[in-house]
Amino acid sequence: MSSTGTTLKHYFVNHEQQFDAAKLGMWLFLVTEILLFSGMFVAYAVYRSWHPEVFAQASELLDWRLGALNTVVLLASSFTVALSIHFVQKGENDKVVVLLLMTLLCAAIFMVVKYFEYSGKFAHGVFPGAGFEPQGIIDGKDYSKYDIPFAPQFFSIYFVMTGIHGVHVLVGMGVFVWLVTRVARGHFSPQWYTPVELTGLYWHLVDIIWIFLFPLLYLI
Amino acid sequence: MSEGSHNYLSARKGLWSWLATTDHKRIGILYAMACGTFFLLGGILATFVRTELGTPGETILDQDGYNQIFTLHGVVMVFLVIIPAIPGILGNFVLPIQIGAKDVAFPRLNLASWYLFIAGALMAVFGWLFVGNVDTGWTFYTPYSSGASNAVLWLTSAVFVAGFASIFTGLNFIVTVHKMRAPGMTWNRLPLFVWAIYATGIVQVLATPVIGITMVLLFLEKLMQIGIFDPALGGDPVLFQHFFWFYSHPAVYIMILPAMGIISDLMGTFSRQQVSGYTFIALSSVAIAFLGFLVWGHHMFVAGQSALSSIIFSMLTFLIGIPTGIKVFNWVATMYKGSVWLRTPMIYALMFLFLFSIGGLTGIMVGVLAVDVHLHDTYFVVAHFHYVMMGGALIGLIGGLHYWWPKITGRMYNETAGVIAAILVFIGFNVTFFPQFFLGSRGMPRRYHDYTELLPNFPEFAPLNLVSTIGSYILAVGLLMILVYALYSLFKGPKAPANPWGACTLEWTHTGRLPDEHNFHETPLVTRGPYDFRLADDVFGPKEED
Amino acid sequence: MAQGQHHIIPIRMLAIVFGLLLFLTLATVITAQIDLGLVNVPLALAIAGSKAILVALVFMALKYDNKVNLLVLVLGVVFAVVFLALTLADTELRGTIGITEPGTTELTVEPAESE
Amino acid sequence: MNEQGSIWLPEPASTVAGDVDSLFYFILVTSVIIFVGVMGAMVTFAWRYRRRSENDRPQPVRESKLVEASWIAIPSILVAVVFVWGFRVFLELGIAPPNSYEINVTARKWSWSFSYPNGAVSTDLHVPVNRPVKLRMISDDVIHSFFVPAFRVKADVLQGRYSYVWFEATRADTFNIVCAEYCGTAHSDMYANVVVQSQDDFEGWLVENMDDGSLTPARRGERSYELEGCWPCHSLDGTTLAGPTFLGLAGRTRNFTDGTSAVADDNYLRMSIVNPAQQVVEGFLPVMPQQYALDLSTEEIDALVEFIKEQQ
Repeated sequence: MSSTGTTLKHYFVNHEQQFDAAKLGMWLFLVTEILLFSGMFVAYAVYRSWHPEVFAQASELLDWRLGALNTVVLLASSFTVALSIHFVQKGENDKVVVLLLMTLLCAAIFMVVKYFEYSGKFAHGVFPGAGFEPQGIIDGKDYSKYDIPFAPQFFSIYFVMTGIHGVHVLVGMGVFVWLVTRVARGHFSPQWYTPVELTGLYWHLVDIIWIFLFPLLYLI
Repeated sequence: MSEGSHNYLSARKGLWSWLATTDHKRIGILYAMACGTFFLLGGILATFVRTELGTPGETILDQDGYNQIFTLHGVVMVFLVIIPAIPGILGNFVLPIQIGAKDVAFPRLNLASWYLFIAGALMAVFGWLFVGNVDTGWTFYTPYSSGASNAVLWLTSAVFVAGFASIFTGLNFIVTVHKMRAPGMTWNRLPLFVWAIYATGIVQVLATPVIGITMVLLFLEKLMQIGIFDPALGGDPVLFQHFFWFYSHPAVYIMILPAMGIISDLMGTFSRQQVSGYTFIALSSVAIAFLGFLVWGHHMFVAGQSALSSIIFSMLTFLIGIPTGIKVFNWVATMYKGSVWLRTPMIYALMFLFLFSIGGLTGIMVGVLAVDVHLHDTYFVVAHFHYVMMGGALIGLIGGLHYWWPKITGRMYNETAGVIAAILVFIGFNVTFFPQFFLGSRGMPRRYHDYTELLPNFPEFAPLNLVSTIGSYILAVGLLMILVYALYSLFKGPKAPANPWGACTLEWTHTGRLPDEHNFHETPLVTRGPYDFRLADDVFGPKEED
Repeated sequence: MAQGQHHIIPIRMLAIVFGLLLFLTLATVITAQIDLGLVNVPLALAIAGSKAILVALVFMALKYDNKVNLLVLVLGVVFAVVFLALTLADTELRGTIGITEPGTTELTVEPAESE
Repeated sequence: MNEQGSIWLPEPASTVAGDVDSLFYFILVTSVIIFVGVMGAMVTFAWRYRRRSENDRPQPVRESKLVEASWIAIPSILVAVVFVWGFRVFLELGIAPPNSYEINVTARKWSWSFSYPNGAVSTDLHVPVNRPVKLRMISDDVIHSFFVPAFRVKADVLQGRYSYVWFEATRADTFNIVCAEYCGTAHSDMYANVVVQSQDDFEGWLVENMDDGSLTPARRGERSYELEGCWPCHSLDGTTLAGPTFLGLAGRTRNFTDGTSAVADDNYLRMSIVNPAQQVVEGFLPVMPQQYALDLSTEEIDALVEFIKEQQ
């Protein structure tokens, strides 16, 4: 039994079994996440195919530069997470701490950008649902011209999708904070780093979801 | 391995040892108590519904009262009883032992899912008692639900939370079956109950998240009018039905597959015969699990979906009839040249075959496009799904509970009482639900508080409804009788031998009267299939009752 | 013990993938600015799909992992696509078969009466 | 007008009903044969091979691939037949003949109204016999479902989108229309009749019911009372339904759920129609739809108030 690793649970035969089980469990959980988001993608696809011109027009109100920035930020955070797993496998825990902190930083940037996007929308009456009443002129765009039928559907879908995605980012940040403290206290080793691996998988999935959200909402 | 101080019940004492347990067997019992309570509640609601319909006009409930009662009956029975019951109770108790594991892969997650389930149930009850009345039906169709009282918010949240309990249970079992099997327990030596719960897990993991997002969207629709499902805001109510049935049709297989697994084990054990077509039954469970995702649109033939997709869905629906048929034929064939021992669990297994066959064949009827146009949303459908849900899933559960009762409690129940109750349940069930086929095909719509206005044209509605109501009382008496002798057995029943049925799956052959806290003294080495009675006889012949 | 033997993905490999991901992000932004008609949407989805596959195979290490995990992911995606496809089979095809032609308001046409 | 038929199905009364019934009975008979076969085998095996003693041992059985294959193949063929048959009849149900007579249907909580090409409006559906009729249906509020058991036709009625149903009645008689999609409190009272008449009777009825503007305000109000669906909730004979009765309503003092009260004068009656949730009479729930302010013209509301005042 490793001194740094957690003990083997009595109902497992060996660490390999315990690790594989945890990982399979995580993958199954990720699949439930995919299906959860699939509902919103279906809603998006249905309304987009019914009202393509409305969706094209409404998406002009989203700033693709901010979306692209967030994409790069999230990709970078995925990269740092992948690196952190590389180093935890090698037992270089101080590097893991740095990389996880960088991941946290990226996640924080992502949320700050989202905050500005959301508050910019709210300030001009772009709310999900009944409160939708765009007004004002920003960057030469007259928002009141976007008060057209089915534009509320686009923004409802936008807010629900990015909102639920944002919740996932926040949850991920919480887990990373917890992970950093554990790494710093030397809880993980090349023999046992299951929580780092699983959190990494979760984070990559959050990234993948955004990879689809970005072009669908901001670009096309 | 006789009576010792180390069995799972005596190893720890006190309320906390139950509420904080991670032992899969104890969690199974926690589920049994919770589901049992909800079943009692749902059953009482059902007798209210039947009493109201027993005579024309307002009998005991006004229109709104009736609508709330049938809504609650549906929500409680579907989300709090049939979906969690078999995986929660018997899956938890039996599955890890059957594959020779000491516990499920994630015991703490297992306990957490029970608490999520309870939290969901409490939210539903809270919403119902303190927020407002819910009369949307368990299907929550928009725009009716988005315009209903705020209690709908509580109920949708409850379904969301309870849904995650279901996901975690399924996830746990899939990983357990993949990673925790004892040495020698190959895939083709898995008991068919394990195969069924495994297939159920796949459905739980893949389908349940969609009811989650559906409930989130419905919640937001009601809270902020996001306009996805509400036609007044430009939404599409039929889209809601797609979302809802993408989960709720596979959910039917979450309910029935575990019961099919129980029946497979019962048919093998009580015929002392290798279950006929083991591979076909095992794989048909998985096939049903996957095909179950492709057929949800058959709930929507008249709902306003495109005719073309109705045609596609109808075609796919029939594909599911094939693996289901394979199972039924194989179960019957298992008895051929066997040694059929007609004890209470086997009586329930045969009852399952009878009732489920009717449910399945009428399922073909309502899957046919043109016939469904007439039968949709009538009592024919009500009768059909009660034959499948109650005659299938619940009768399977009751049979399974009788079968594993000695292993769970260490005591026997009274066999005579068991047989009498089974006969009462059988008669009561058919008297209740068979007349509803006539009611429905003659044109009585479901969710009807009253049928007085239809009597001039359809005078037969009155006697048929009366018969159905009387049947429900017989059914209630039968079910209550089970409760009585089960409680009696719990305290006064004779002690059970370790293997009263001469079964040869691991939970019977490798554990004592009550399983140990960690199931086995030493991990079993499996050298034969689950129904190799001839090989098992030499070592584990039926023991004399002591 | 066992976990120590897991495949460690070289930094070089991770960096290449990260570079590719950034490149594809740039590509999707640029192609979206050009009006390619019907091609825009499939192209954007194809790029997003390739990015997702890169992340899944390398960052999530599915390339080196137990194939059961890959199967799980594929199943999840397949059923999400089933959900999408069969729902669109309704919403896209409404009114293609069925009673949509305008009826008549004339009562004088009485073909059935003559039978 | 007792709809005899068999114990399974009411007497068919439309051209498609016969086809639906043939398919229904085909499946029924096939199912009964399969069911009896399976149950027969089950009972026979359970009895023939019952356990006779503790030491009873089963005989070995060799699994037959042929048997296994046959019970995959035979059901497959049967369901294929049933599907194709169902599909053909479904098309028949789904495609109206081009010369169908078109009637518009509006469903609301909890009544139906039918409007005809000449402007006539009714609460019961009147149709000519032996003539294809196509209904174009829409709902004011939640989902309803138009179902005539005798015709074997049914279609959900949605808000914001038309749905259609067609049939050709074969007998001059009166049949029930019921709502088959749960729609709230009085779902089970949401019924109407379909009156099938000969061509001449139907035309006569149409002319009689044409709105030519000659009615007194109170009579116009009575028309609205029926057509706008006030009657399922507000009786004229003193019975309490989902809403207060109109009998003796005008001039009476009303107590509200918020503790206030008022005399039911003209303005109160008007307000109760256009904004029913503002003051709710004690003992009732705020279930009345808000749509009437939009649906009814000022004249129509005036006429309704006249009609209510007449109920003394």
